[in-house]
Amino acid sequence: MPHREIDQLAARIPDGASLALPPDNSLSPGALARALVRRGARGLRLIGVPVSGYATDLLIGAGCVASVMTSAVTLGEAGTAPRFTAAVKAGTIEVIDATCPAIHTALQAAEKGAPFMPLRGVLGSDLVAHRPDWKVIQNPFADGSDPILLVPALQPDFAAFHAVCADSQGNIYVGRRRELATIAHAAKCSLVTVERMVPGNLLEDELMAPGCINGVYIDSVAVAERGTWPVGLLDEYPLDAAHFREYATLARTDAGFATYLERFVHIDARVAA
Amino acid sequence: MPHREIDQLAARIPDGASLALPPDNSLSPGALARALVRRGARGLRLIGVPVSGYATDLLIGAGCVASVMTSAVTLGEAGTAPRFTAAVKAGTIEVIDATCPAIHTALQAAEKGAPFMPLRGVLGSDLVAHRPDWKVIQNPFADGSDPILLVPALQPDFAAFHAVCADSQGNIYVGRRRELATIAHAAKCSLVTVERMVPGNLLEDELMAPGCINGVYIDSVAVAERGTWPVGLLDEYPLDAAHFREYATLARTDAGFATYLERFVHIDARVAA
Amino acid sequence: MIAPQERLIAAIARLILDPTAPPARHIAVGAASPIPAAACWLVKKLGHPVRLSLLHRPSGNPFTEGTRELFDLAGQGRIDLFFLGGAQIDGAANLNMIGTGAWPGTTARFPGSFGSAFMYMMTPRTILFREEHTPRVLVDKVDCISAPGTSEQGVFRRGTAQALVTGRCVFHFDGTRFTLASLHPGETAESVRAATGFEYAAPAEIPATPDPTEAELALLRGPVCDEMLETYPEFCQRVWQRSSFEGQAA
Amino acid sequence: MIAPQERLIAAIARLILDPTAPPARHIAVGAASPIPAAACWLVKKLGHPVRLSLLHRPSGNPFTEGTRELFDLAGQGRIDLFFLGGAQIDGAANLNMIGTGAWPGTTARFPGSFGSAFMYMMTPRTILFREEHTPRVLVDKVDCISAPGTSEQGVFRRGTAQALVTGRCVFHFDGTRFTLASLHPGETAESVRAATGFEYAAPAEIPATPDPTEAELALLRGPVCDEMLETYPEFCQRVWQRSSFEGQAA
Repeated sequence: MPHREIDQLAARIPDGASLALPPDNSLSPGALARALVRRGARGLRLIGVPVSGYATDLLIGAGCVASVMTSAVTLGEAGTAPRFTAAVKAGTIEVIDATCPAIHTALQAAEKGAPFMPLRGVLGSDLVAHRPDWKVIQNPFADGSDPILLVPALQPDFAAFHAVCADSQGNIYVGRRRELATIAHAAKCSLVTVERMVPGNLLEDELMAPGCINGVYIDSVAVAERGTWPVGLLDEYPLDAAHFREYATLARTDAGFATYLERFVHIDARVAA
Repeated sequence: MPHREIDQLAARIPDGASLALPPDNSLSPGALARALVRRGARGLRLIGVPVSGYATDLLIGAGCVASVMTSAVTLGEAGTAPRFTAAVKAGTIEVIDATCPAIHTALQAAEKGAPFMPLRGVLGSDLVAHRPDWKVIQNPFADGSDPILLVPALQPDFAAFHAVCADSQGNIYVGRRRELATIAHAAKCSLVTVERMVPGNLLEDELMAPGCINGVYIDSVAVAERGTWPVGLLDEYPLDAAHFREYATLARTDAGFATYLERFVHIDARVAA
Repeated sequence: MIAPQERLIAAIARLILDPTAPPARHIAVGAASPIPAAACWLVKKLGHPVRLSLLHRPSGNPFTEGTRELFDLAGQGRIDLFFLGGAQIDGAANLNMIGTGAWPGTTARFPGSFGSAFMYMMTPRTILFREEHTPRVLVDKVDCISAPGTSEQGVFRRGTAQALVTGRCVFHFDGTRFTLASLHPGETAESVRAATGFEYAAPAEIPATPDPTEAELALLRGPVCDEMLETYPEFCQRVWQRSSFEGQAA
Repeated sequence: MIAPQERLIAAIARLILDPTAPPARHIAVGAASPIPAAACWLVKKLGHPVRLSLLHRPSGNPFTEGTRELFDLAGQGRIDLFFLGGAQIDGAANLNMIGTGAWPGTTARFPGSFGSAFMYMMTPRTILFREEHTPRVLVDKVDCISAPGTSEQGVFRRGTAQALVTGRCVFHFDGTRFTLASLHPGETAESVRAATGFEYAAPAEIPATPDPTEAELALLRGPVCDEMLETYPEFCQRVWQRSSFEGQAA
């Protein structure tokens, strides 16, 4: 039963939940995304923080996704995200376009318990007209005309990401990828996969503590070795560029994507890695 | 010339400047505060982030301060801040009372380049009536009545604090004291004392990077061993409780405070430590 | 021989565990609060599952986002219970931590409001604690309000004071006014009335504040003190005659 | 033999160093931008004091607050120059990175706006870069505006496009319209006009885009490529036939 622990973690995310995911350069939970495909998740409302990559494209392709709020979906050097692009053309998912700092701002508002936060820029972009949840007000502190965008707080049902390690108190280490702390603070429930468990209390270690997220925000931890694969993990292992190219090629067609699922999702992806 | 480097750093802060300082439990720049007293600084507008301690009381006692914006001034276990209390009664400084999260929020607004940020709570406190720079608006996202406080962005002229070390690119290490990053981001100019310089680039080290502040925010660095004294420095040295008590006792009177300056500020404080 | 501080600690622990109050899964304790901190440790050492975030621990403090993290946690609704004091506390549970006389405290100046104006409104439960119980502290009306005990309709607020614990007694707060709940040894209905500047309700029969049990005392003097030594060495020395050095060896 | 990419890199480096533009002390470069990144490295290796923040470096990226730090830096006004592209770019320097046809891109869907709607307005200088120069990309009017080239009076904005560099030419932008500034080898005033869907000004005599100097080429093929290898291995292989492995050994 090689997937047992991670499949249990995936089972905690119900159909229809909103789920915030980091981008491919920031501890994206590849193994958990594959577990969600295996469990046949449906109707997920994904949030790219602030952009989306492999995990989002995979979940869209497998029919798990109702909507995606993001600033972009891309496979980076491997090109555009084929299943996302196909789904937009087919009209099978709703796309709620944002811009990176608006995603960060909305999550920071939730992190602070504020109902909204202002954001400079953006005005004049057609994004504004397509985001009825955003508001433009006159800056109450300005003397002259000064319109400014207000973005409402965004509290995802779930945040999911991978971390280097966890201790028995649920504290996790993500190093310099501090945006994951913002997601964990903002979300109602944070599910984390880790490479390994470590003894002791990470927060008592002055050298490790700055890269930690306090266990108060973390609801469940599951060990998943190479849990970001095919994405890399800090200085531990690099992005698997060959696999990204293979995914990008296979995912261009429905049949190719089915082959990908068969070879890398429904069998043990970690062996394949 | 034992003070040379730090006195040059203090000389960069002109009379009348606004100066943000961390509290006594967070890398407060004790040595730099003493250097400001030696240079005879006048009219400083201090900002406690979010509260003030030894450095602020010392600067007030030495006549360096025009105003202090803070959520509290305290010497912790050593009791109330005697020079602050005396100056308030004498009416020789302006006190701009805040509450801790309002200071953080105002600095985070500056950090994000936003002109203001909302903050829950506070309404019903007399603080609001004494802060004409704050505004209360109806939450534009609420259906029913929902008044909310808006705090304008706070961009200090200077931030000053101590760090564990710096590299040649100006990157500094503060460990888990991440609030110092917010001050450095928000301030126009950040001056930092460090225990020591280190070789290499701190940001290339995955273990050190999470506790670093990027040199892009740091304008000047000066080495000052035991630079937080009498405050402690993470796990390197503890707070000097005996000296705090001595300060608290001497600073109760003008004559005692003059003795303190003579013994610990106008001579080499590091020797005394 | 039970120290007065031990009785206060036990009284606060009972308030924390009050089954009629909202659950206290995560409690934060501010700086310079040894008695509330000890009460939280007692609850934990009694075996109740509770997460404690203790500010200003010299090492291993629980926050990695700096001091703002406490306030962000409260903003998120993740802190169930907090402690506040006040240089003045009035009968509407308003707190004054700023000063008396003309603003900002020309007669007496106190340290300042800290985070009270936010925490009091964002936390479902607050236990007020002030050892000094005199008409100077417990006033009819505070000179100025650092943090309001109650809020107008329509103002976002998650909770208010659950109780006020002083060196003389315990008051409960029902959202409008205080009721005298128990008297510490040596106090009477009359002595408390004389020492209190605000009006409050009182039942005909006022129970005594219970002594800590033997089990509680054993926990306080052993494992609770062990946890407190690093942050509150002077308090531990004063109440339990234990120094840091012994504590670390224990 | 000068590679076309080398000429584009050198052309962008000249725009960065334009003495009439606001100073570029700190330049940020987004993901998947090898040519702008190489131009910045060229400027730095030429000895100009400039701070580079390169996003998406697999190791040693410059940010310790996560990806929001780039946007916070721009909000603070600490980024002097940024690069943007666009699946469509029109004559008013509007960018479309979202799609064509009905929103959100039912005819063609592009990856999305990234941070363009913010960065374009918060950065004093933006250099637009798009290698493909066809009427499909350089359109009269973008199908939708991800990020506007200009803003109404009263809207906070620090700057706009300085120039647009394509595979055929360099345009300058004056805040209202583009002017053809130089032609790459093989292009004429007519060929550019035919390939461009928007109106632009053009002088009677259009200079050629200068070749990189020998010194610039030496820097590009040596130290600039060394810096690029980790982030852009495929680009370095394609343009300079250098693999990561050699680079790390160098």
